[in-house]
Amino acid sequence: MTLDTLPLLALLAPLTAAVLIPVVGRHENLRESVTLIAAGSMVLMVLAMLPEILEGGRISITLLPLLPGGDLALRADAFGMIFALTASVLWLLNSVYSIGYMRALREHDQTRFFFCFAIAITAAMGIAFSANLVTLFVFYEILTLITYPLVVHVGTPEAMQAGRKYLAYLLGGGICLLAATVVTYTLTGTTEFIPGGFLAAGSGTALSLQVLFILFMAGFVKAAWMPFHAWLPAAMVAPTPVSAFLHAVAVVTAGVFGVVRVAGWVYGTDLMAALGLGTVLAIIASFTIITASLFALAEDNLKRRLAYSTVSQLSYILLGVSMLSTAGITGAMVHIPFHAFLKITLFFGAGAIIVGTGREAISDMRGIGQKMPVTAVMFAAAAAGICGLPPFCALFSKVFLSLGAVQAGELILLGVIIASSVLNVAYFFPIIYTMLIARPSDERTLDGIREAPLFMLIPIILTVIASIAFFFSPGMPFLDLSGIALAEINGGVLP
Amino acid sequence: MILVIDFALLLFMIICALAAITVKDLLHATIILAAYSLIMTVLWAEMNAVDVAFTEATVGAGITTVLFVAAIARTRRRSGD
Amino acid sequence: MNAVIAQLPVLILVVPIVGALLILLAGKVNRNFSYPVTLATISFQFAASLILLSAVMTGGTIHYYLGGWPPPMGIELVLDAFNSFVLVVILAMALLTAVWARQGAALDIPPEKTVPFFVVFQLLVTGLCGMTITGDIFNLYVFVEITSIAAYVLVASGRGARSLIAGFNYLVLGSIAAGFIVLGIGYLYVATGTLNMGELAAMLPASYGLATVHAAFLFLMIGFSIKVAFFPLHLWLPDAYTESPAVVTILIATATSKVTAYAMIRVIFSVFTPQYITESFPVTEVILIIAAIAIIAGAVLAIAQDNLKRMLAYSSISQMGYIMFAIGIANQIALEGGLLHIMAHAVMKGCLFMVAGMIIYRTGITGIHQMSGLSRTMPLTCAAFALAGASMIGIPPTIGFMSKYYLVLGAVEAGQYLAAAVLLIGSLLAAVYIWRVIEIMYFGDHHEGALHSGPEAPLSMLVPVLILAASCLLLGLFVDIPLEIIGPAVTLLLGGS
Amino acid sequence: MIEDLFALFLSRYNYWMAIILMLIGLYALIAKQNLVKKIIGLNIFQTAIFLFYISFADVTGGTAPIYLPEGPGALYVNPLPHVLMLTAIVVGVSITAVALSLVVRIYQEYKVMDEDELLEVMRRP
Amino acid sequence: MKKLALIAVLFIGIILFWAVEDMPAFGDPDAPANQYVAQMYIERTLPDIGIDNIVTAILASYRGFDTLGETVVIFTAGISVILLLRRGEQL
Amino acid sequence: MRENVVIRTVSRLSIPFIQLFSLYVIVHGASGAGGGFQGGVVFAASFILMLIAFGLSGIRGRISEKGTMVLAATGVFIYAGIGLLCILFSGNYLAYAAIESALGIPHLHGLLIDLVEAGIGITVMAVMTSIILDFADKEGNIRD
Repeated sequence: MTLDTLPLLALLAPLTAAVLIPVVGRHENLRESVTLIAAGSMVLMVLAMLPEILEGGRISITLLPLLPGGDLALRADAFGMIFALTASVLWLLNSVYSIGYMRALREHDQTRFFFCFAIAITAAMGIAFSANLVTLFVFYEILTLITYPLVVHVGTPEAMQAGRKYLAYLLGGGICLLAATVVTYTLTGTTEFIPGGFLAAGSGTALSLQVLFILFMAGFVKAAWMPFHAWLPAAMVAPTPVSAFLHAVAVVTAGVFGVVRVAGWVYGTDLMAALGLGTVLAIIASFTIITASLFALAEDNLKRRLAYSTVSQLSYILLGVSMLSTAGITGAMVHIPFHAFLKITLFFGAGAIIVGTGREAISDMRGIGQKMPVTAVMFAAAAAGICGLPPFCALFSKVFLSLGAVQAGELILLGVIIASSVLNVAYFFPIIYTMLIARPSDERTLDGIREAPLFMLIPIILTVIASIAFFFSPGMPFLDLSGIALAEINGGVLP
Repeated sequence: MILVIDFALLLFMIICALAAITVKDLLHATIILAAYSLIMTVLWAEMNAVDVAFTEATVGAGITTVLFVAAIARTRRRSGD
Repeated sequence: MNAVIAQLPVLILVVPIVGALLILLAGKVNRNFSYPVTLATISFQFAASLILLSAVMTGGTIHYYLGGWPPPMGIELVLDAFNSFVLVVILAMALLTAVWARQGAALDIPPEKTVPFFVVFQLLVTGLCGMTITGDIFNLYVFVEITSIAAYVLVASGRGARSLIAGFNYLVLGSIAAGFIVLGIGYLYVATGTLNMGELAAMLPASYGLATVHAAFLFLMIGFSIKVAFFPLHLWLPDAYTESPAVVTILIATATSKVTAYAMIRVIFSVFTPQYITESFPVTEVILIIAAIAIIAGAVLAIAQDNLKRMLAYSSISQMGYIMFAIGIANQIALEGGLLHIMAHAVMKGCLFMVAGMIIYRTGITGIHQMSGLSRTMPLTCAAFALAGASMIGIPPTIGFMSKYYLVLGAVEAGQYLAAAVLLIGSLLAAVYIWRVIEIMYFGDHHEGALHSGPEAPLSMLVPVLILAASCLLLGLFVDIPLEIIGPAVTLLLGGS
Repeated sequence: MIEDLFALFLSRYNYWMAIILMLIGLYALIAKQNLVKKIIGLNIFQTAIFLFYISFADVTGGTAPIYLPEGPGALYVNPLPHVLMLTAIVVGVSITAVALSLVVRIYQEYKVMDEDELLEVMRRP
Repeated sequence: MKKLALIAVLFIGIILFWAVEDMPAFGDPDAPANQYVAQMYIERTLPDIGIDNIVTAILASYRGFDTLGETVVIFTAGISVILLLRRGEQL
Repeated sequence: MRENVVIRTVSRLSIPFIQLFSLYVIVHGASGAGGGFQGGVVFAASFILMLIAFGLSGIRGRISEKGTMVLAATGVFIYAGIGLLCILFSGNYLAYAAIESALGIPHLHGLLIDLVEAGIGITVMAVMTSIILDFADKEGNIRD
């Protein structure tokens, strides 16, 4: 077993699980073991690749000659590693959590649920490791389709409606991505990601390259940038582990991952700057950050508020890229894992509250912190983390982003970051207050509320611990990885 | 001379064709069609296509007509148009 | 052995003709004997087609002079990369359909009619093979007629009396089409004095300016367009696909329409030339516009249907638009996509129609709205539908995606951005009509699902469906294998060596 | 001028007549409601196409393509279209037979023979 | 329907009449149709096959495969009519 | 029924001649106008005449629906078989010259063509008869 096959094996682990899950579907424990073993071994495989990557190496493997413009090829590099590491670790935790959640709520069709989950994570890993646009597109579409059954899992008319919306946006985006891929191939004859980009100013007219970028952005509608975000709050009808998966592990993250990939490995910062695409991106990102935060303020449903929070937070990454400066891009890259760890905690907490109380509206949550202390405290910690408070890792990404804004001389962007941080506090603090400090008008309503099962609590605690750990050791591994990735893009200069 | 006969035959054929698709009685239409085929036979024989003419005489004017008559016998003789 | 292989081009046609007679005679002894003979004959054809394909790929184009008379006096059979590929595809489909028909035929065909049914079925397959490999344009017409008559009758042979009307309408339009084809052939003969396709391609350029040649082109195009059911000449198709027996729908939707499309491409590119349609008689733009309308209109009409088979029928109209699209673009990549789509569409439509037939077989349901929760009682069938449906939408890495990718790539390369956009919108519309079914099957109301508790369809029906569903995926992943054949085929069509 | 037109007419009139017959047949095939009428139209259409073929096979002064005593040297009309049309005639009668049997079956099932009535039947659930 | 038919017929008619203008004159022995292959048949039938009727020679030998196909067409028609019309199981 | 007497008598007299004529047409195909189709159709015409004159019940003994398709198959088989025979004599399909040279008999061409024409004739005759029998209703009427 050489290093080369590791990316493939990391994909095959969940895929094998996906094949086995329907086979052993009748025996719940066996089925869950399959999921956990696959998740665990996937984490191990990704970790096994880490040393090589940290030394600045790359691991490439070509699976199949697929199409002109791109074989089905995998390549693990530093940036892909950031996503892969985040996704694989969080999938492991999410699996543990899902088992607790699904069993506690006695959900139907659990086999289908875990089957789709396994394939979805395969696709997410494929996106992380894709070596070219075609491979990226292939896994992107698989991810879209396979998360659909997860989104509509409950099967109510409302869920079906949301599912249709989800599919319409994401398939539409997929079409645009395909078009963008094809056009890129026609312009350059390749779609292989090259650090610093392979599109050159001479590949096409400036206008065509600008239009192509818009096409790419439309393709990455998964990033939920406004005004094409509507699918994400709608998808909140899904079970909480799915929401966690959408927001933190794979889907939205995959969207922003794609944007960063295209910016750094297709266009390159110089071309982006020359074409004025940074400005376009900055406008989109700023608009999204502010508007989504305002939307979040107005939302009473906990999960939907978190959804808008995601929309807002992930645009930080776009914002970072738009600065086209070293610090900005670093901030963007590390914000992917840091945000993911914190946001998944929030969703886990929301899910635990649903399991423990059955409540989804924030106004109904007065005083539940008394009965569910662990959940509530962890939720509060993660919320504080997202707002950028120490000792949580998101502080670093925000610092880097602010630094980047200064570096780029765009004080407006700095203003956006600061304004949004204020808004973050504004929409998170009431939740914390309601849960921990406020008292319900009638104490009896809290009767019968119990802490969520252990299977759900452990992941929550672990993610919080992880985000604190990343605060104290920011370099390992994400900041280092982003440094390497940045060096690749910029041609070797470490920040 | 032959030209005139030729032309007359062709003209007559067109009349037959128009009649065949306009008369309301299907049996009549069939018989007119048979006549059309027979004229066609004559025309082809005159154009030296003897084999084809022979075939048209037996198949077109013969078997086809019988088939039509048999089918009309089992369905309806009147036609709306 | 070599002597046998040398005679295979004709044996692949004559053995099934004799086979059809044997089916009749065997069926006279005992009605149940006719099916095994059919299966054996089609298996032989399939095996022969594989041998021929490998022979063509290693040894180049095969010419077979019937009666030992070299063209232009005699008729020749020509096997090149293009048609041996099509031959393998349609015979594979015919074989799977025949396997499916073991129990599937009983669904619509009364037992006392099985013998003539299988005779006509075999004759249809034979006619298709003949259309594929003949190198003489009038011989092509003869095989078109064998195919057509068999197809009219098979469509009309359903239990439901409506199939008769569908069959009659098919016959009327098909006969008009056949008439136009004969006329076109006549004009070609008038212009050149030969009927051999190869010679026509060589001699026609001298008279490209003549109205006669243009008329020949137009008539052949109109004729074949009716037979393929290119929009807006598709009027016969929805009824024919919906009302005909399930087996027949599968065969016609996969094999017949593909071979007819093949014949059309053959006529455009190997009798006429790419130069003709781009320079002498520039029609590519028109074809492209019609194809775009077909793609969109077919898909929109499909969305409006509730009957599953009818929905798939309209989807076929839309999908055949993709092939027409490839003709309209007429560059290497787009044509590769078009030929790939011939295979892709055969595989996925075969799978989808088989599933539709199996649902009728087990539950009697035809309406999409009634299929809620079907995935519980027929999980494998529905999974096959989902996979083939995903291919139809064009989800990577299925074969349906590959062909569409090539088509889009070809369109972009030709600078036809608008056309590429139409293609992509078409696949989005495909998502709408396919997804509606998947949604109802998998996430529909579970209470109704308990009503029809029919188990999975029998194994002889399930196996072909699963093979086809798996092919949707595997052919997509290993798309370079068919492309190794398609690449040279397209080069051949575009006039290279 | 008039002579030219007349010459043109003389050299083409067979084709023209064949085309007119074709169009009559085609019209009946599409527009006539009665199914048997449609088949009659089909027959006219096909026969007209045959006439077209036979017309261009004709050679002024030629004889039927059966060897005269002088053998291949004599002037014969073109035999090839004759062969093609023999095939086509047989195909035509086959189609007619199938079409008529369909009509008989349709009549047995629905007791109607007109297209608009059939459309009515098709629309019925 | 009638209007549609008229338009279709008119369209086809225009193509047909347009095409006729470029066709060789009726009875022209030098037309390509009457020259190339046709002359070959006329010259070669006697030495090759040795029968008098050129049409039969082409029908049964040179283009014998067409004729086989047409026999199959007839056979198909026969079996088709049985499939459609005949009651019971007699074949 | 009474006016049928004339028809029946005339039919009885003419049917053998029609059939003889059809055989002549088939055989004459090589040298003059005629051939398999025409002969086959003429032969079928004799059966049609029979059908008209005697009705379906009247001809039960002479021709039956059951045998027709076997006969038709035989005709096709003769044709296809001769072609296959050519392959057996290591020529191309339908290459009569292969049989000629293999058997060493010159001028077999004409004979083989006659055989082929006979095959066509049998098929045409059988199929046409079969079709007409199917079209005739139970009483054998093909008239109003």
